[in-house]
Amino acid sequence: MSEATAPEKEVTNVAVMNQLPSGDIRAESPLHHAELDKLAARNPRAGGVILRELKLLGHLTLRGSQDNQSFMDGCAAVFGIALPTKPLTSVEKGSVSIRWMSPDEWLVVVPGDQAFEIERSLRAAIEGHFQVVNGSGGQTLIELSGPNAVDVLKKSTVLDLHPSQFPVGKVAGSVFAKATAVVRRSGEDTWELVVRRSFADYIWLWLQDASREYGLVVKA
Amino acid sequence: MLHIYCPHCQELREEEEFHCSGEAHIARPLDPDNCTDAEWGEYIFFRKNPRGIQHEMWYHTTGCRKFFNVTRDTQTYEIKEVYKIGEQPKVVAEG
Amino acid sequence: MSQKNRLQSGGRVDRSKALTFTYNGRQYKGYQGDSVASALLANGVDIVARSFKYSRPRGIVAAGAEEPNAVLQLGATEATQVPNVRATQQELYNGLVCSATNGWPSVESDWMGMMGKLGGKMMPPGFYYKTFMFPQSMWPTYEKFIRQAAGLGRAPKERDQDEYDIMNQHCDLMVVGAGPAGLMAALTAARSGARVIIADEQSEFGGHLLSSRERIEGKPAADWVAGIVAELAKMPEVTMLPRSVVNGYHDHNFLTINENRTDYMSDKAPEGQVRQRMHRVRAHWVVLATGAHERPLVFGNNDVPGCMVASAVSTYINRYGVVPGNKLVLMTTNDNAYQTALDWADAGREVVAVVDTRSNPQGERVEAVRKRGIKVLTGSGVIDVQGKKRVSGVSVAGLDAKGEKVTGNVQHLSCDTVASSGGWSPVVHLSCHAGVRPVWSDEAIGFVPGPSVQNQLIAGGISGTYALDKVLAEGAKAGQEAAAKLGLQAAEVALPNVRKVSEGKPMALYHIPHTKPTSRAPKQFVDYQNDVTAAGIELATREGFESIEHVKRYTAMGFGTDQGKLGNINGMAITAAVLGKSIPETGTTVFRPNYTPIAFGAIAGRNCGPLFEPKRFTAMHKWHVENGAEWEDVGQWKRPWYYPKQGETMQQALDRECLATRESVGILDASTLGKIDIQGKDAREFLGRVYTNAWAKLAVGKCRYGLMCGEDGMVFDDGVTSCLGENHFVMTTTSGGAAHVMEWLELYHQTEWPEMEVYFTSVTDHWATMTISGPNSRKLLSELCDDIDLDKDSFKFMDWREGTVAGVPARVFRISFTGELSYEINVQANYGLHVWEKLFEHGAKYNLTPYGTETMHILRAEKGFIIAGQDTDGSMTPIDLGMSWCVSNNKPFSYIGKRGMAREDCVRDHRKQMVGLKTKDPKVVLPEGAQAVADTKQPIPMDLLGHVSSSYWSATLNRSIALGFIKGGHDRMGETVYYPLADGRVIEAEICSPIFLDPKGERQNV
Amino acid sequence: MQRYSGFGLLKHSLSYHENWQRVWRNPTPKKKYDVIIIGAGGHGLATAYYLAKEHGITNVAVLEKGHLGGGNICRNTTIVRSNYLWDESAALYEHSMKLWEGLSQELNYNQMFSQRGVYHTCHTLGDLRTNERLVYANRLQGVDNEMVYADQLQKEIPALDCSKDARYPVLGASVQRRGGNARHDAVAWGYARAADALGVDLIQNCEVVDMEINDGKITGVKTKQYGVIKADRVGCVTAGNSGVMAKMAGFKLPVESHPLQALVSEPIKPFLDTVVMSNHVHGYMSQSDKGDLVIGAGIDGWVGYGQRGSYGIIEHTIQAIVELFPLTSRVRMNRQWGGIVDACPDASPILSETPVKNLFFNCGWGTGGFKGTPGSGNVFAHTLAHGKAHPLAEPFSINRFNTGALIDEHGAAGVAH
Ligand SMILES: Cc1cc2nc3c(=O)[nH]c(=O)nc-3n(C[C@H](O)[C@H](O)[C@H](O)COP(=O)(O)OP(=O)(O)OC[C@H]3O[C@@H](n4cnc5c(N)ncnc54)[C@H](O)[C@@H]3O)c2cc1C
Ligand SMILES: NC(=O)c1ccc[n+]([C@@H]2O[C@H](COP(=O)([O-])OP(=O)(O)OC[C@H]3O[C@@H](n4cnc5c(N)ncnc54)[C@H](O)[C@@H]3O)[C@@H](O)[C@H]2O)c1
Ligand SMILES: Cc1cc2nc3c(=O)[nH]c(=O)nc-3n(C[C@H](O)[C@H](O)[C@H](O)COP(=O)(O)O)c2cc1C
Ligand SMILES: [Zn+2]
Repeated sequence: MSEATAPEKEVTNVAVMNQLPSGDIRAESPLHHAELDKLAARNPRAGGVILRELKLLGHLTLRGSQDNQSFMDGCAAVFGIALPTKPLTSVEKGSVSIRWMSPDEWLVVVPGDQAFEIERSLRAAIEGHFQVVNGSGGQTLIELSGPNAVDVLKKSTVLDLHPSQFPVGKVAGSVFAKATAVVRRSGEDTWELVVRRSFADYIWLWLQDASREYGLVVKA
Repeated sequence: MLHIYCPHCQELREEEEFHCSGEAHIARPLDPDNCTDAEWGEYIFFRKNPRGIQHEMWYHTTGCRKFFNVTRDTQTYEIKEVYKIGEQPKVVAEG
Repeated sequence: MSQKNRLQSGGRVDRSKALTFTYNGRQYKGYQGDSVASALLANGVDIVARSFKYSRPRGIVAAGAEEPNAVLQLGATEATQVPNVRATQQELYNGLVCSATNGWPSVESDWMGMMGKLGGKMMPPGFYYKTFMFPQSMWPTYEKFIRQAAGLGRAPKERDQDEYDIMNQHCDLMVVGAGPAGLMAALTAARSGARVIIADEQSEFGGHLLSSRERIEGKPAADWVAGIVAELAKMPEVTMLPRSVVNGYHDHNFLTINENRTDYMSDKAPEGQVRQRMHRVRAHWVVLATGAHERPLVFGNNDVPGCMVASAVSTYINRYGVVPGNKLVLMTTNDNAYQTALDWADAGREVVAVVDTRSNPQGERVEAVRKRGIKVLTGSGVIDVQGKKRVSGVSVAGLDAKGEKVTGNVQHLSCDTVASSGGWSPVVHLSCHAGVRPVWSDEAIGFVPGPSVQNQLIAGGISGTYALDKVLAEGAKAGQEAAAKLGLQAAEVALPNVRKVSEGKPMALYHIPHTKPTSRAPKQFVDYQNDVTAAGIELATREGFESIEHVKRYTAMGFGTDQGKLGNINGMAITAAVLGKSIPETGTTVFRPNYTPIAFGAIAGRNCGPLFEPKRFTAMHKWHVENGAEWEDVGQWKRPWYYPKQGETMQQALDRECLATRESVGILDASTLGKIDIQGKDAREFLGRVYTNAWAKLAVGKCRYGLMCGEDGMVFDDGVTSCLGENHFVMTTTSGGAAHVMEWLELYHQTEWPEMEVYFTSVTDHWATMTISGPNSRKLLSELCDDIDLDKDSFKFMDWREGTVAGVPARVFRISFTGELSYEINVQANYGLHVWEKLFEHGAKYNLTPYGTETMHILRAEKGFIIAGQDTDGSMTPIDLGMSWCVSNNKPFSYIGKRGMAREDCVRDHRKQMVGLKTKDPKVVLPEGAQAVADTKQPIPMDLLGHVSSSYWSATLNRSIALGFIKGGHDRMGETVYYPLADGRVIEAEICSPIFLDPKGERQNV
Repeated sequence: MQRYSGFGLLKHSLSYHENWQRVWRNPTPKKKYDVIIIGAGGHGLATAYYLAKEHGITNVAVLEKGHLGGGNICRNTTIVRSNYLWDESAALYEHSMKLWEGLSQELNYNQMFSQRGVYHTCHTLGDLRTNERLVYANRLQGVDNEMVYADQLQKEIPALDCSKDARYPVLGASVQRRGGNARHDAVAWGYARAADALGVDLIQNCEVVDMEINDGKITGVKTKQYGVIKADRVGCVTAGNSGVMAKMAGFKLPVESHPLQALVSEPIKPFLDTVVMSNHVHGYMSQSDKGDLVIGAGIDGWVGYGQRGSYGIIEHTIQAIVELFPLTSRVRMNRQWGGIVDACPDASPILSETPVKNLFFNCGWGTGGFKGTPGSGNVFAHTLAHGKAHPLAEPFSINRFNTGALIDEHGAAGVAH
């Protein structure tokens, strides 16, 4: 690994690091205490809210100026799709999804084992001022679906989730109960939450509590 | 509960998502070392605190994490305009 | 007891569903659809309360939210007690248990009432300000009695088991009130395509129409309501919330609604259901269609049970099928209330007379009453009521044309019920919540909403419009206007057909005069709940409490749980009259949330108990739990505090943890430290501006400690920042300060120095951080890491390296907070637990010992390292902390804090400075917080030299150590100071260097 | 001044209470006064009273834009205590505390000053440290204060949840037993009545809209209703409006005006016999003599002159109260309101000379000035009488924001109170 990063440093003056072990080492997602697998195995099948953790994905925070052509082009080249520049939108291509977070910030979610490669490619492709940070260990994705998913979200976040205001593909960072989350509507009745690792347990407790009246189904 | 338009997210959002960081347009003196104690005190502590039109800075804490400016009536709490850092307000107090 | 006042038919109660309930320990029957009040009245229960001050018996006077008297204790079990439930708002359910809240031994025969009679005369408004002062020492005793007498219901003694929640809503239009105006507004807007929420506090939509005998489109009004409700229910964009009080209307069209989801049907929410839900609504437009409350008139003994508001009497008859008495006298200033006489007569009971304060009433309803052969006494008023526990008769007298004086003879009428109407007060409450004052309307004889800066419309009774055809039209118009403002094509809605009733002009009268001056007349109540009388208001103004706000506060008018819904306007009118002013000149007091009281639990929602605030966990949390950690709350983090072994005291555990670390190796979960990834060509310069020390020369692969100050030069955070690449740094912050520091950096970057090329991203949660510390830490690390040269000259103190630890890629920082050889291992957090466990597998032979925050604090204190937030309190400069080594004066840029530290007071002598403290008796540990003095004999207040900020037993040194502040301390090494304790002991200590162990720093450099 | 007593009440009841005297006159202002006090809040009225009583200066007017006692004095949660951290503040607040003890008798107006104890609960080790530090300092400053720990605390306050499984368990509390509450309105009215009796003119509905300043010296104030009223010295005691007043005088203050909200439950039977405040979970509560639970929390983070704030603060406060006192879950909230508090960066007040000669400001009491009312009035009267700061007031000059000699009481002031 050390060797792998050496040339990068010279190019970018930034330390790039493959943070994934090569061997067969168990990884624990932020929600591992919840033992969702076990719950999934013995959960009832019906319920108004269905929860699934999309775990151990690669999360890259990307910061750069939209005026930096090299940055925009480089990203487009690496992802095969341009960064969304319209506020509060997201784009998806294959296994890559990109969320607009701010005029100069995007959250890119990729398969866990691709984060490093993508970071390297970005650094190779882009000139000028920008930042890529691998934050894969620091957050996780929770998917909520089902007819009452939106009700649970209304108990948890102050966003207006009406389809006219929050169409499929929209992304918004907001408060989530007393923590925060990045909410994205990934389908008519499907939502993705990006939550921080240290808050994951709290959010899990909250979701269980808030969805009790509708019935919560955990999917592996 | 204020409803605040974030000029970066380009929509109205709830107050819970923001943090007010006080009076806007207070520039850091360019040469602090040559400021008198009184000038420095003025910069860090003394405020206009108007009853009426005030320009203030807000931070979109849980959203885009950008600071921006708001012109708000501190009496009615009406928000008159929002504008980005570096821009000037259009609505200003009379006199 | 039978339901002696229940009519055979009529009303909206379901006589096939009989319900049993208990009031004051006795069982009664009522029906599905009853309110507790209607059921009590059906059963002939007259007394529901004793008044607060005079302990007079009180009955039900109103039928809705404005009821001041019927305030009951509800609840069948201890955990489900609810104090102060208004009987008029509580729906009856089977098994409901309630009781009156005042009265001893019972409301029926109350001993305090005797006291009230004797003492009542001595209790004018504000009497408590004038007495209970002597002797001074007796006040606590007086107060105890006052307190026992005060208060209505009581809090439960067992915990509430119910669930509450909060839901955020957004809509185009929020309609408050589902009377005819609200329904029309909602319908029109909804048909125009708006997203609508309509809420009403009552169990059913319909407002006044539920208790009215008016007809719409030739059908009973309730049928028309049912039709509209059915249509609204089918519209997907309409949310209907019955049993939902809009309790607050805040700025920027934010409203809160308390939806009662189960307490209309049981004490405790059925399993799996939420008892109450608060809706937090953000509406683009709001239509207030909250109607109006009828005003009773103020006259002598108007609080005797049996005195009621006229429209309430009609409501009990028409909506609940209950006639609350046998013989009615109705007093009115307007035509509208004649309907009550008609309703009463239709119910088959006797109307003794209608007493009209006007000399020549002539409207349609008046004629109808006359036609029925009911006696109408014009130009007259009821000046006094007879009866103790129930009205037995009234005195009626002729009045002058203005209603200011009694003119004619006084005649006696016997009756058991007195209904009165002084006209209607628009329900303007919500319109005032966001700071708008209502304005007086002569036409409506009432206050109507003032102009609002919010997107707000009004319709119906709230605007002083009462004729049903106009109410419906205003509703439709409001709906259309809202739709148009929302940019929708407003739907045309046909106005339903209603018959117009011609009405005579009402009279503006509030207070019925008596033959005696008000001060000597029988008590004329204005605010029942607080026993405020007309005489009391007059007295208050006479004493100089002339502003209406003074009157309110001096008399407590409007302070009750009903917030003066019934009494305020009368009280204002009386005040105005005494001062010779108009009502608008006198003005109103301020209506504020809540419209009606709301349970704390409902407002708190789920954010209680385990969900009160997030508990933040690190990746190794599970291990800490399994290994018996005790916890320290640090911000929202749960951090291991120490790890006691079976039978160990805390101190024993700490000694063991400290010694293990100093002698071999200990391990700390340091993941909670804030971490910020900083990239960009100006990153280094930026660091130089936000830290007090120099960063220009920090080489790649190196780490440096920095202090952060505010512009005032006071330290607020600290941490180590490492240079990962020429343009790449990772900054650490205190666990509690992470978010603040992040915002701080963004603030300066975005607002002061946007030209600097630098980005910040938080990586706090991404890295799991474990610190192994102690002489064997290198050995331990070498067992798990073979790709970093750990040689002391290759991987030096304050260096970092990238490598692999336990198979996981890691950044290892050779920094030390303990003064020992230490490595801080950072791995991607998903692998944190794995690496942690591997360290333990290999560490067993070195007695690898987990330590918590407390041991960390001891170890660092032995080295004299500060903890920002413990040793600092926002009033210390780096110099005060003895850290001038961490302040650079040669940086070209005047970094944050530099100018602040140079202010006059920050550079003076004798500032409190951080020093070490050694107690004379090494076994004695100074308490943290203790204050130093130079001389214990000085009188109090003493000259305090400074406090102890950190103090511990050091197992390593086998003595106590402490850090603390002493005025001018840096120049007072070796001097003795004294710490007087609470128990009279004095601890003597010597001022010394804060570095107790290894002052040369050799241990960390091995 | 007509003396109040139980006997008097009895006497008046025989004449149907028809002969009570006015508590204060309603005079029209004179052309000129020795001293004008702007703002008839608690502090302004107390200042006037002590000027007349202790300094014999009775040619004094208190100008009030609304009705007297209608500002923060009538909307505060009435917590009185003196356990502040720094010597300067402890001395000032303790001076006030001593005046509280005996104030009912001095003013012949029952202040309902009830020394039922004020507890600061501690939920973290940091809280404990802060409070223990306070206790040690206070005892040597002559201010009573002591620590009680969880088991004992549970006995002293049965309704408080001291169980270990709370999110932030209560570890202990500092308690000042001489602390407590007083009846807010009684304070304003008691001082007003006593000042009026000594000859002070209380002018209500008289708004100061400008200051008459010549050669850097104040000579009078301009009012909306009565034009210019002259004065030799002017004391500005306008709490939340102080920034606006400073602007009239041509300077700025290190003060921002924020909404501070409070709320009451419906009145209930005795539930809580003391005052409990928690800086950590952010709420405080006491029960008034009328039975309502009086509750407050922190300020809104933005400047606001509307006497109202955001609902989020109310929610957060009630969560804290239910967390501390779970038995309140079914108790109901009756009313909420707000005041405008003039907060200083160091959470300490300003009692000071100003850049304008003969113009003095007493402000910046922020969230905690009710307790300071008697002391502030007393010290400020001295300042106005002598034309220079009372020794207890000296450290509280505006100049400290230039020199850096701040008196940072955030730790002791905590949430707002
Ligand atoms: C919700 C709340 C809770 C609080 N709780 C506590 C507590 O528990 N304990 C505690 O110690 N403190 C508390 N405080 C703080 C305390 O109320 C204030 O610090 C203190 O009352 C301020 O002093 P004052 O009474 O003189 O101010 P105010 O009563 O506000 O007096 C200022 C007066 O100046 C008048 N005025 C302003 N401008 C002009 C003008 N241009 N012309 C004429 N008159 C003018 C105003 O109308 C007002 O009457 C609380 C405050 C609030 C709002
Ligand atoms: N003089 C008269 O002739 C006279 C006087 C008064 C009323 N009326 C009749 O009253 C009706 C007036 O119609 P309207 O629609 O304006 O009023 P309404 O009284 O019929 O309806 C208002 C509704 O608003 C609800 N409400 C009030 N405040 C609320 C709150 N904060 N939260 C939730 N719900 C709340 C009430 O419970 C009520 O159901 C007409 O039918 C009219 O004929 C007539
Ligand atoms: C200590 C205290 C107790 C109060 N108790 C009550 C109460 O029991 N009922 C009530 O309606 N208001 C109560 N209030 C609030 C006042 O009604 C009023 O809201 C407050 O004085 C602010 O004035 P404003 O609302 O008119 O602006 C209380 C206020 C204080 C300061
Ligand atoms: Zn934004």
